[in-house]
Amino acid sequence: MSLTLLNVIVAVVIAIGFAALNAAYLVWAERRGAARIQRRPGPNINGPFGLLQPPLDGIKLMAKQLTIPGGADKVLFVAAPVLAMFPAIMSFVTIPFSETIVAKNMNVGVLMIFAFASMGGMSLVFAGWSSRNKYAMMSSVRAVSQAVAYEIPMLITTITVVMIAGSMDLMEIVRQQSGSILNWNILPIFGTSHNILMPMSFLIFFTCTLAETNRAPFDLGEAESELVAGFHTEYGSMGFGLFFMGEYANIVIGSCLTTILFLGGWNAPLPFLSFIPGVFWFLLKLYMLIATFIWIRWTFPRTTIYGLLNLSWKILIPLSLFNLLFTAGLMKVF
Amino acid sequence: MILEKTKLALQNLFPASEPNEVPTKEAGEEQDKKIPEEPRQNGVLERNYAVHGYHLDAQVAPDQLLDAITILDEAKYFIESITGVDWIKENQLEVIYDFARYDFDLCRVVIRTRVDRKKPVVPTITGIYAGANWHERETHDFFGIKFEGHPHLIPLLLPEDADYHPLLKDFKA
Amino acid sequence: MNSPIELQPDETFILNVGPQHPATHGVLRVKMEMSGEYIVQAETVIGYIHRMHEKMGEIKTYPQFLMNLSRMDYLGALGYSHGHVLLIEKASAIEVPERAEYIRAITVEMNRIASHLFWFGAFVMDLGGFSPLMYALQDREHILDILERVTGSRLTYCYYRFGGLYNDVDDEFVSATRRFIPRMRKSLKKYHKLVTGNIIFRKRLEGIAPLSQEMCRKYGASSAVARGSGINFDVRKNEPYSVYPEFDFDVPVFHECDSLARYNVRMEEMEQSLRIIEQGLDKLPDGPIMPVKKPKLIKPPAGDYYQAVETARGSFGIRLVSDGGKSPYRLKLRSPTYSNMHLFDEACRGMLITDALAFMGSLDLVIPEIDR
Amino acid sequence: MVTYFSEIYHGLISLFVGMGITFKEFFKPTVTVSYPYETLTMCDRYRGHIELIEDEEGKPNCVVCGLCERACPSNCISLAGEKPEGEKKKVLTKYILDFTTCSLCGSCVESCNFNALTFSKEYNLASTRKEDFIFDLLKRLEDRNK
Repeated sequence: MSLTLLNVIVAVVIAIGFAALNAAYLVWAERRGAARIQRRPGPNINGPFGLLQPPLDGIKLMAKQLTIPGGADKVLFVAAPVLAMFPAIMSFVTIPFSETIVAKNMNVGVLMIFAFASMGGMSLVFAGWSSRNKYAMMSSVRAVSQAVAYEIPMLITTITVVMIAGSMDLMEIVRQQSGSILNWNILPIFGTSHNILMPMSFLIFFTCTLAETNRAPFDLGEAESELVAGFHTEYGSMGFGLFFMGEYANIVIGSCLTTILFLGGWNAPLPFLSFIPGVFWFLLKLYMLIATFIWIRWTFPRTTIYGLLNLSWKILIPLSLFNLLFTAGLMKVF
Repeated sequence: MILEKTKLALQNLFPASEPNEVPTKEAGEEQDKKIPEEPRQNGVLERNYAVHGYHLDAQVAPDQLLDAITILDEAKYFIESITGVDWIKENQLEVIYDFARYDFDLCRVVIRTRVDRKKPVVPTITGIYAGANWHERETHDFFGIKFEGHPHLIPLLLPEDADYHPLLKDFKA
Repeated sequence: MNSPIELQPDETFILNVGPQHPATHGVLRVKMEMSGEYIVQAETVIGYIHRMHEKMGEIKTYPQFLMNLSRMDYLGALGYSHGHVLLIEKASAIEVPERAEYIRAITVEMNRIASHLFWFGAFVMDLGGFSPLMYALQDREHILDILERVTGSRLTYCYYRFGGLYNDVDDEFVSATRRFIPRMRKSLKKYHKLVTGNIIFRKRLEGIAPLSQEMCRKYGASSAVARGSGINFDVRKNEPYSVYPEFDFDVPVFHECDSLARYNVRMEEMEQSLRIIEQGLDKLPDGPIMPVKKPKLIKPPAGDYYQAVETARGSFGIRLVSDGGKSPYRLKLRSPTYSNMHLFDEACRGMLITDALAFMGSLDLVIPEIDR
Repeated sequence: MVTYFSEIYHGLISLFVGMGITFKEFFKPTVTVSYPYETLTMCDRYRGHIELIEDEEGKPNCVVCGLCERACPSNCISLAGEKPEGEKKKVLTKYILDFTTCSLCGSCVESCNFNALTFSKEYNLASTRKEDFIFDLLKRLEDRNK
């Protein structure tokens, strides 16, 4: 019993470390990537390739004073950034990086991740509400409608996958996709699903992940050309840093989930490549997805709030509902 | 031609002075030079476009202003700008309204009106051209000319507590 | 728990956009009365960087005022200088050599492209896309390099003189400009693919902020604001000046009246400017760049003079009231964005703040030019 | 219904086209100059602050006619000279440029008939003190000749 407890504690610590490290270095990767796209060098002064930039930024942020605006709700104002980071880290606990590397597998892993993901929206509302700033307030109102609008198609699409797998256990979902690339859920016909609409579900899920993590082109929460900096307008110092890290941690979670649900998790794309450890494949897929996130951010302009809601309610939700019915029908037939 | 039409319409504002204006129009260059020396009579002049850059030059009394602007509005002119000139020697302030056209019927019209320097009040034209709002506020900033009936005559370019008018010739910084 | 935002009894609140807001491109402030995300009323407050150029015009002599014009609009400075020199040359009857006029036209058009490129980048950045700004700046750098070799500065050129130019262009300028034209055409294709065709971009602009022709007329709008509303008005065509009648170019007019139309007008204008530059280089005559009898003391005869030119931002007018002295009696600068920005208060009523700021971007604002 | 789907289709295509462009740009070389580490040479006509031109003996060409002072729109030039005994020409004793108000228009250089002024190519000018920008051009000339 005590051994299991120790196991869990160590795993949680590793999860936190992984999340924090990722969050810090994804900032670096994003800045380098954006710079390459725009034909600049990006951060390259501190350390080789600018690799010391994130820790130095962290030190700088920590050294700054945390100002709380007059008339702000102090408890919520301080709680909001912590709340932004916390659910993302907790979600790592149940994510299987390979057959063996998993902190605590649960048979309702999907449910747990979505439960924590919904909490992320709360932090934005708290931050916006407590800042006593009109821009922040408007941003948090947007964040709520955005979260509501995008959780629905995301969940419906996930239900489709769960239906095919017949389990909410993340490991079970991955195991069913083992074999080769042909068995991955993203592919039509061949995959375990035999469903021609699977690429579409992948796109829907990916779009929703973008929106859920408040990434461009759906970063309406912070829309800097309209709302200055949105919900974190009044945050400086590490409060801002935590929001920043929380955003990247959420991206990692979103990409992990996409990898597990659609890209076969730790499975090698071709059977003869399976001598390479599963964790390598998992991280490869994960970082390719994250690179896509960055790539998209530096390509597109931002949508508007009504454009975003239209996309969700008029396109994504009908399509995902149709997808769900279609899959259910297929499973009944075959 | 719009030029003739506008000129006729504007001349109708000055029934008596019309005969006097005909020679000035033909005289052209030499007449222009005299203008600063002797106060000009209200009336419509046709200017040499190649030299002055505009076609019609109408000086009206402040109470005729709205009629003149209405004529231009009906003829679909657009407002270029409003500005003032301080004629300190004659103890007068001049307000200049520039109008031009969007179509290819080239015609630039200048409407001027002169008011006493001590009591500079002209009617606002914001009722006719909404875009005159900022131009009038700017002219009020710089010259202290009051536009009667202006909805929001507070400093625009100058600080909100400015009580000086920098473009007046007797302004000392 | 205290309430962070106190709503007015009628449930509207005042939102202060600016003077330090990322979307206002400088120190412009818009007081907006908001109902949720909708604008009930807006009042634009300008004048934060007012420098009283008109008073400076009265104090300085004519040649001393030359460099002020490029401080008005730092993105399209040459167009404004062009208006100024044309006016003084007209008033004091100075003949300008043909070569000088051609070089002026070429450099003004280059400057127009540079200005539009910056607008393009900043506009897309207003809509949240950052990379197009960097691509646009790369192309703009090329223009600035070419102009720097000729004029000696990159932004506030003081290049035109009464009667001609500060110094002549060389063959290197001609060949560099010729190399630039195909490069720019290629870049424009890239921009159209990357931005114009983008569905997010189109959705944000289509049908947003319609401006009627009547409204444009009442406010005296010009440039793309008027041309995007179906008004075929370009001073270069309507009131030809300099050597523009010699060039074969079109004035792009779009009838949709929305923000996308204004965007399209400017993108198309860059192509047309390239055409003008190409023709100008072909026709560039040899000869002096200053008149043989260099005008020493500029003293225009007493009178009232007006000159309008089409700058990158619209119809720029400059009025000179001369008393025959060494410096102007009165110099009035009619800046185009002043009129274009004035529209905003009325046009943005009932708009979402998102759309209103996109609309503001489509007006192509340069604040020093409004404030003068 | 058809427009609904065609819009989704074309919208998606346009997004992928845009991503294709940024993908291509990703592999192109950088175009920026990392400024403090590498610098560009200024072009011949670059207009920096003004500098006095010297003759063969290292003395300034200036004859203290004061044209530059008068041409300057912002009154940032002040100069003084004296006529030593037995000499025909005036000799420059003081040439102060107040760079804080200079707008780099070049009127002074243009007005000079004696080839005494030129533009420097210096652009690395930054300081936290205003006094650092009041240049004594005569002293600069002497320093240059050392």
